[in-house]
Amino acid sequence: MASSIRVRATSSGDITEVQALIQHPMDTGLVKDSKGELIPAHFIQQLRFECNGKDVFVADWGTAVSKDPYVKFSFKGAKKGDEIKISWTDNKGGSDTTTAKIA
Amino acid sequence: MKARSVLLLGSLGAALIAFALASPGVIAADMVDPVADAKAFQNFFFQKFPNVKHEDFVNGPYSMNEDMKRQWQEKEEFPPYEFALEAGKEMFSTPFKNGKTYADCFPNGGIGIRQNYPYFDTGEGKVITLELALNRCREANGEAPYSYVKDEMASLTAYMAYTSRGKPMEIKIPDDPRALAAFENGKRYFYTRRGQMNFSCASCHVQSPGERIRAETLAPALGILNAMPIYRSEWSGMGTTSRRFVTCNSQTRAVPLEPQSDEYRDVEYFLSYVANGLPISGPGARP
Amino acid sequence: MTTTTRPHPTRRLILQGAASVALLGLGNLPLAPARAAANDKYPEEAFRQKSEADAIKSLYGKTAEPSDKVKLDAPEIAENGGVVPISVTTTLDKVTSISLFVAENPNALAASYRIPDGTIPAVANRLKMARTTKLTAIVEADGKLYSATKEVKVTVGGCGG
Amino acid sequence: MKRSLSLAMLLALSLAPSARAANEADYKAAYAAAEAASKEAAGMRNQWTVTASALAAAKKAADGGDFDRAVAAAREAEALAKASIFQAVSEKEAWKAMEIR
Repeated sequence: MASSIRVRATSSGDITEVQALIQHPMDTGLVKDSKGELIPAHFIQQLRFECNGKDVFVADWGTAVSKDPYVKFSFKGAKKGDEIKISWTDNKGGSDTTTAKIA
Repeated sequence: MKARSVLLLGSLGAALIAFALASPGVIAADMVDPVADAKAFQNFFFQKFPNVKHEDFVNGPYSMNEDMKRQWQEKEEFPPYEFALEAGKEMFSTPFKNGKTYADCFPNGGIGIRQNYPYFDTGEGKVITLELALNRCREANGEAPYSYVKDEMASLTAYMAYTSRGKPMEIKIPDDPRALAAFENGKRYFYTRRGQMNFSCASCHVQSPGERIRAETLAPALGILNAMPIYRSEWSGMGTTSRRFVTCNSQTRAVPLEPQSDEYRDVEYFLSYVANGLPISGPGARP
Repeated sequence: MTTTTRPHPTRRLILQGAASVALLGLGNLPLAPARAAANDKYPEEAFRQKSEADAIKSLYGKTAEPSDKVKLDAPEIAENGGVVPISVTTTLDKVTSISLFVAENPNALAASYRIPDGTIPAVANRLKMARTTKLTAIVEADGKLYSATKEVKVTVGGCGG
Repeated sequence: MKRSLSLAMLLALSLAPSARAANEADYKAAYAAAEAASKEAAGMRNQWTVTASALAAAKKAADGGDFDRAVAAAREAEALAKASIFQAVSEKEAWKAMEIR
């Protein structure tokens, strides 16, 4: 089953650039659906990137992050072929994780 | 004389706004000449926006506004239609119950052919769009057709458009009076005013591209379908050409026609033909 | 994997919803008590604050001073309030955290990123904005807070009727 | 070629409502006329969304027994339908003036 996380990790020299796009509704809890009822809040709260056994980036997100959220960052100390583990948890206890090789 | 302020006023619901639009045109000759029409159509936009590169017109509102173009390019690094594209690729290769796949229905296995759609089927004597061909392929293989305005159709056309990215639009009009009639019917639909707002497609996309109608920057009509299907932030989802036509109609308070009805297929034929030579840029992301 | 389609809230409803609603209905609250300073715990308390000042105090417990070493890149006019591309970079060193605050949103704190050492102090993301607003980026470097601010105009997309 | 589209609609919309309170018979007549015009507009594939909503409002008001409002809404629906017919007829030729040549 395709994971909800799409990752692109490319390294040039010592710097690895990581881009992630995650399929998630990121509902704010302030929106009414077509029948007029409030759609309950459902958003990713924490997104964690680990590489070579240590956190390289941790995101704490609120309801203001866009639907299908995107994030880009870079870090040092990894090389081509290393693996990055990405995992997220949302306010309903949902979660997903995936790994990606640095190209 | 551009009726810019009237356009901005345009949505108070009263049909009492009369436009006196002087328009560049003489009374149409009765002979249909698509080649001349396409030339005139392209020149109109090339002269109206001399500093827009010709192939940039396919980027819709982003060819008209630098700040928006920068936001769009940033999003294109990891575009929101990524999921639809991958879903489309997967669906395209998943065999039907009878073992066949979409590749068996299309020339070249369906890869890199989007720029030739819509085409005029001389056998049937009508315009066949990519969306119609996809549903026909499904029905021919015992599968239920998809809705023309929902995600599945958008994912399929997104993948097929992606395989044609960069290829120039290449629409042919066979020497068949019915094809010329379809082209003319599409042109008529494009310029006809409808809905209580009394707008035609041209009112927005020919008279005032680059300007805003309320909050949206209007795309130029030239190459407006080259990026289809599009992920629209406003819909927070994918939109096929059919969905765009239907929503445009209701925004002018005209009751939309059935998706893939004659007028819609013909206007897609007209708009694609006059954009011949401009690159396919689908799937696209739009505000 | 076909995408499931559920009743589609139009984006305009989101903007109107965000703008007009007073009562805030945040999701269920995890039980763990939220501690003030930014640490590995999800700063629940900070995300619940309405105003920017309260959110900053709850997240960092101190105030920030503007600095030109924090570069905040955001559009002048957002193409769509639901998807606004924003990026922050800084030349400061020993950066431990970068956070973004959207003043006019129901909750000011939008996102907060923890930057372990070895990670470049920069981030790009896409945020939602309810209406034209002040956007503030705060960088925590060597225990002190530095900020940059920009105004982003947001129009309600879509043509009525 | 200047069209007096708006003028025709202006006149059509300002029909004077009848003096005494409307009753069901008035409503039925007004609704029938509106529905006929609306069907004609649909037949020309140029129906307006507001015509349909005015017709629905008329029916709703009539169901609620408020025939004054029902007749007014039916008349408005008829006027809108007629305006959309006028638009379709005039546009048969008018579109050529906007064509890029």
